[in-house]
Amino acid sequence: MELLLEVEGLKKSFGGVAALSDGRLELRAGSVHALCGGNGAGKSTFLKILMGIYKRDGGVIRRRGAEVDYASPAEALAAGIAIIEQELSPIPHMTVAENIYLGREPSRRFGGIDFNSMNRAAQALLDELEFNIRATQRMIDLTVAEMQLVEIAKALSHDAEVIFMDEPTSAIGEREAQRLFSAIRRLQALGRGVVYVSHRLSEIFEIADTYTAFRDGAFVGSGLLAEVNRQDLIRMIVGRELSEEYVKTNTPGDDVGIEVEGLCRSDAFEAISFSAHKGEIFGIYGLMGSGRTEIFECLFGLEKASAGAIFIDGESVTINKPTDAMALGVALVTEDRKSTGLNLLDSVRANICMASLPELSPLFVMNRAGEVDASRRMRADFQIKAARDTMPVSGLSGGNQQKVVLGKWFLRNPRILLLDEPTRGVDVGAKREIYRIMCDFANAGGTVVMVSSEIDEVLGMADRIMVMRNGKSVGTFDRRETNAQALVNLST
Amino acid sequence: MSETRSRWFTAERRRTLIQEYGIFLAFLILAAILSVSNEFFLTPGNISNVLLQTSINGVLAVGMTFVILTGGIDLSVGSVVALAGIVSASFATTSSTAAIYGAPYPVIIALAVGVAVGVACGALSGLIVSYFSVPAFVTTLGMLSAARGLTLIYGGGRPVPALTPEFRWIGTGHVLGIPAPVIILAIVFGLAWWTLTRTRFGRYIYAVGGNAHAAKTSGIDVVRIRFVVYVISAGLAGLAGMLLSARTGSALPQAGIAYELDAIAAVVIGGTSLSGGIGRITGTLIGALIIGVMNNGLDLMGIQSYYQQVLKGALIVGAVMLDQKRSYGA
Amino acid sequence: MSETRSRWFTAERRRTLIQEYGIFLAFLILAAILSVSNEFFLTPGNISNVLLQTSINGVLAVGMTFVILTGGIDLSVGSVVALAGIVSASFATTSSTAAIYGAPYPVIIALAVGVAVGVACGALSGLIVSYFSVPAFVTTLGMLSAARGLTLIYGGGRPVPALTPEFRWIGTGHVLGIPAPVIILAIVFGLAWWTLTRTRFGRYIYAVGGNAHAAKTSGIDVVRIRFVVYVISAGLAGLAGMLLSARTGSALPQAGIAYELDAIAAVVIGGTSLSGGIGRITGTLIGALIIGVMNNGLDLMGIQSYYQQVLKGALIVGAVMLDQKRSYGA
Amino acid sequence: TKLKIGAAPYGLNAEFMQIWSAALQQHPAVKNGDVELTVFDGRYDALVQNDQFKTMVTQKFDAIIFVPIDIDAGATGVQTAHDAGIPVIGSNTRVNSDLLSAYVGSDDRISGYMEAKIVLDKIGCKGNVVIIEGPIGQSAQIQRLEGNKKALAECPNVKVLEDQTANWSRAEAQKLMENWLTAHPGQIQGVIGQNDEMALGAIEAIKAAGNDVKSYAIAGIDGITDGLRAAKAGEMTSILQDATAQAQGAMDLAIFYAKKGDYKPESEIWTKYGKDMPWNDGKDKEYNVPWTPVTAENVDALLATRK
Ligand SMILES: Nc1ncnc2c1ncn2[C@@H]1O[C@H](COP(=O)(O)OP(=O)(O)OP(=O)(O)O)[C@@H](O)[C@H]1O
Ligand SMILES: Nc1ncnc2c1ncn2[C@@H]1O[C@H](COP(=O)(O)OP(=O)(O)OP(=O)(O)O)[C@@H](O)[C@H]1O
Ligand SMILES: [Mg+2]
Ligand SMILES: [Mg+2]
Repeated sequence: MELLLEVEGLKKSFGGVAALSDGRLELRAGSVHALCGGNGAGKSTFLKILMGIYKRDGGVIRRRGAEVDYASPAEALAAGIAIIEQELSPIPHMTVAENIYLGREPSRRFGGIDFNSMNRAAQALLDELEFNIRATQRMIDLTVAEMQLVEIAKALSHDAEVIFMDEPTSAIGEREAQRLFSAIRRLQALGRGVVYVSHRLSEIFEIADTYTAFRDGAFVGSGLLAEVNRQDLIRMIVGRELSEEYVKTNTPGDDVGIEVEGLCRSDAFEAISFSAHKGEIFGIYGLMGSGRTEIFECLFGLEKASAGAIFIDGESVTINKPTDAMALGVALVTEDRKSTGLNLLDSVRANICMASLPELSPLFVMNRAGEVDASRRMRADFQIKAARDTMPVSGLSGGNQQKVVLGKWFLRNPRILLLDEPTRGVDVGAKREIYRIMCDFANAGGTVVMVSSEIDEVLGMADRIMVMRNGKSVGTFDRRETNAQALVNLST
Repeated sequence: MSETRSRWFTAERRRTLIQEYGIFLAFLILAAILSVSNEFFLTPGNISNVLLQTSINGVLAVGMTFVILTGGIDLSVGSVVALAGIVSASFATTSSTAAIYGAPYPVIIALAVGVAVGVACGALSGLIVSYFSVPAFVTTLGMLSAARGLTLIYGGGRPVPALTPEFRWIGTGHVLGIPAPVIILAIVFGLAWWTLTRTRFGRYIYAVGGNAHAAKTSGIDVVRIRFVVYVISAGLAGLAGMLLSARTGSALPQAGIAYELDAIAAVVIGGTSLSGGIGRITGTLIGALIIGVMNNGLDLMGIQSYYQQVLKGALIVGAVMLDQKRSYGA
Repeated sequence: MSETRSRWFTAERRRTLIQEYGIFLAFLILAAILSVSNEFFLTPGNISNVLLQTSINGVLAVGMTFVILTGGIDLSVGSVVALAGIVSASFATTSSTAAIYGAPYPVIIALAVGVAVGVACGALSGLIVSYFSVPAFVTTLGMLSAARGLTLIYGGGRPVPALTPEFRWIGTGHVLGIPAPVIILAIVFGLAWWTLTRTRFGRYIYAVGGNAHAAKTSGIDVVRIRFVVYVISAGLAGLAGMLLSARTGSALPQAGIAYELDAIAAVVIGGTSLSGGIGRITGTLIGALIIGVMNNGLDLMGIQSYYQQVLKGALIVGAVMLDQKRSYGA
Repeated sequence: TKLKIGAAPYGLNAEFMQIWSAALQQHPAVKNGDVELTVFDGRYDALVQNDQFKTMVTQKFDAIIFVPIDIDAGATGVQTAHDAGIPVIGSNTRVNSDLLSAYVGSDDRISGYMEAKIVLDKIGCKGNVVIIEGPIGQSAQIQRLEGNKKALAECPNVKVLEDQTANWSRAEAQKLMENWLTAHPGQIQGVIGQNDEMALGAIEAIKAAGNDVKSYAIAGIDGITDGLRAAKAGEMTSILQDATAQAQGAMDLAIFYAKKGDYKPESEIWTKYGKDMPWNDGKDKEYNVPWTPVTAENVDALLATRK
């Protein structure tokens, strides 16, 4: 059977540093092909080259047997290729429908755009996918997760023969992921080809049939997923054996680290009460839009709660702005690294130090050596793959950017850590490291509150789990007394 | 039915209303103050004056809106006004100063030449900004200087006087009692409004300004869009230059100095963000009217020019402060 | 040892070199062309001239760099130059025009007053931009108009002449053969370089310009930083205003018109992005020098003024085109 | 050897200074190659002019002809040249400096008085006028206003309805006049424009309002080409400021001082004005070029010189 896409020896380097040295892929019609690899393995770079976003330095791309060289995404689109990029790239002040149909607006006579039929088509598409988004909403009013859904809808609307999906589920919840999977299965049935990138291995085994693995910019293997197990795949991705994914070593203590009582915020959540102990990892689980992020924003002083009290170490505290929270030893890893986590224009080092400048340099003058050392420590702790720590953080792979955000907050030696989707886009190997650091942090007397949409992660790492539904808490459970099915049922 | 009605009052709708009409409100307040402080302000003659005085800046501001929506800026419009004004005038003059052999030509030829001069300047700026990725500020600052120099060289530093009555008509004529420049502004504005809100090209301008990367990955030719907006802006500056020459009766080499500031001010007061991707052409029109009304009103009230300048500064800032939506910004 | 040496030639280094020195290369090429075309260009006297002629724009451009790095803009510097120049002059004049009772005062008082006037203007702009979220373009355009009006009101539209020799020294004096304004520029530049590259405050500026949202989430007081940069810019404009008065010997109400364009041009030519977060103060200095050298060189070569304007436009754009790194941009 | 003479006018973007610098190029000594002339555009900035003096000193010019933007600020430049032993001749605009070798110009107070007088006479010393001023603070504006006021003082029954700057600009004056015509419907009888450009702007506004220009008394100063045309059409009165005489007279003096007195003037202007402006062996410190009201008799001859 003819291959939809065949790639050999693809090469790309940035400023003399190789990002991709030997990228290979074979995509068959009707196949969902998982592209696996650690953070910085070159997956996104590989897909961007195929899409005509980057220019390759070498290698061969064949589309249905014919050699091609797309100079721009427009050419790739015309050749029946579409992409969901890893980094969300919405046009903020346009509507959902305009974003979906950008470049393909239905026109009326005299060249005007037919907004009505565009909105209708977009709404039909979103409804078919069961995504709860209105086509006339503006992108800027959406949450990251919703933007991700729009990107998915946009890629599907292209009716392309080949669709690249670069971590499409990293920002969305279980329910939406299932809807994506059913859409993918429909595509599969139509004989389309999908290249699927994800760090969630369970997903890969659920949806994909074949795989290709990259490590350090080079091809390491490919085959049928039915012929490998989880351990084999992990070995290919990380290059070594990884016995267990969730290793939990912390033991919750008796002292309460942070306690929240009757916290409310209109339109977002109401009457939230919980207490997290020192040494504990406290999980919050819920579906998209259930109000978890907003709780964190109130705890960190980014938003104002309309009612409720917060206690830290048993004392009532008021938090009006991030510096108040930081002075109390609270740190917040936000879910949207691009808009609230990082200054993409600045270096890795500057980003790691961004939240700790007064501590690193108590005097007005900066402590350079201190910064270099801090950056070195965090890069080692979180295995951040960057050519050098003065390179702009925008040049890092998505997962590595996420690790920079984590490093930024761990550097502050907080007492209470608020983690909003901490492992978004992080590979299995590094996740293990992050979990280890979380446990060490807890064991040293820290308190962790973690929001996650990944059910395995919540069950694997949290000591207790609070489940949210529509802005309300529906109960808190011990990890040993619950399971994935129960949590999902409670949250819907 | 009830569904559409309730939707009308959603938060989204409310915000759109404020956005669209916030600055309009500021304009109304300003106009109200002026009409109670001066009996002549609301006379038909004066309203016609205000519109006439707004027409040139209005035409420039419309073009500037296109550029700013893509995240660019065009500092060269004032100089292009002068260059196009003088070159077109040299085709429509009965004097011998700088006249082209065979002048005066029919007005249509002079007009075509003026717009062509603008388009040529815009094409050069657009080329440098879009293909060579030189920042728009630097490129158009260069054009500001170069076009002024060319204007002075072309006319030998002297004005081109004695324009034909047909040419002058576009600046001084009336149709049904409405001054010709006002009609031209209305047409330009109407076309721009239609382009920006109803056509693909218009939406692509917003897309390029909002997120160039996303626009590119959606198959939009970002380079071309960036090029075209400078052509539009300078082409309209060419038109404005002819309106100015026709209005003053002679093409002056020092015409249009600092006009770029007023044009950009109209756009920004109208709510368009200098970083691109957000803004409305209706806002630009209101911004231009605010500037026009302010200049006219302060003159009418006979306020001394020093104090006028202080007041103008305060009023511009005040109008935008009234416009609530800005506080949404980061 | 060998490790450090090899490191020097890494790709990173190379890129930094191009980034830091791309525009420097353009500057060198320009200077080389000028020195072969004119025998006087490289004489010590002329080099001192160029530096002197760059000093005022240099001081303004340094302040402007702070503002632009946060993603703002300050259009008011030219007017603040005039206002601070005339107010400080009124404390240091022996004439009776606009003199403050008891004038002339010791030079230190006049200087303090001049900087204070600048700081006051900057504080007002900064307040409006940062606390009220009015776009910087509109706010500082308002200040441009208002400060000019205040200047005219203050001096009754007339210049303040007859400044004391002590006051004039800051514009015309020499230390070890180096003109005083050049030394002042060197000090201002040195402090700014140190602040931007070596202090926390400098890092905050980059962070705010790069991503204000992320900066806020990291506990940085974005509002305060945005406020302070306007104070710095206007304070330096105050200093520049006094340099200008001291150099020309009299404080003119029309001083500093359009100086903001040259200052912004120096910053942008120097590689700082108008959207903020990216840029270097060394680039600004080179940008200011390019403008100074160009003005001096074209005058030296006796090129006719109209042609000079065309050439200047072409040279500015050409210099930035030579600066390779820009093509990294989207 | 060739003399190197620099001319430093405040700015070359408007017609008057353009005529002035063109007249320098037409000076016999420049045309026959005895003098190498360089014109520096002051770009309407005192500091730029200052810097240009330094440039001329660096290049060892033999003499400098100077039209300062500002009367006081110009002194620094003159000092710079004087310190380097270069003579400076003032032209058109005064500068507060004893170091000036000589000055050739016209007294703006006189022209201000003349134009206002013409307007006032035409309206019969009663009624309402408006004044359109130059950029506030410039010496021409200050002195012309003095002249305007002197004439107005002679007509106590005339009321100045409005008095505002239009920065020498035709477009600005046009807007101003449009607004004044609205604010004072049917009340304005005279327009005193401190230069021709602004008077012309007022004329356009009057025409646009559908009024008869000839029923207004309008005057301007300078005698720029458009002003002459309007004067010929009977729409305004202009007072000619003889840019040619100011420029060429200054050039003669510059050569005279550069050659340390060993020079006879070559320009025709000395014969043209004769005893109204005698050469006096170059000994005078100040040469006053007379103002010429533009009349029906001389306008065609003047227009012919402009082509
Ligand atoms: N624009 C760029 N400039 C410099 N280096 C880059 C750039 N883009 C990618 N790289 C480098 O190329 C390497 C591969 O990055 P890529 O984004 O392809 O990784 P990835 O496999 O998608 O990782 P992740 O799973 O974290 O998304 C990384 O080391 C990254 O630092
Ligand atoms: N910028 C915003 N504008 C309007 N509504 C918002 C905004 N951000 C969040 N919301 C709304 O607030 C509610 C809670 O959203 P929040 O982001 O806290 O949920 P979450 O549980 O963290 O889900 P997610 O998985 O999407 O992060 C949702 O109904 C959401 O639509
Ligand atoms: Mg990736
Ligand atoms: Mg969330």
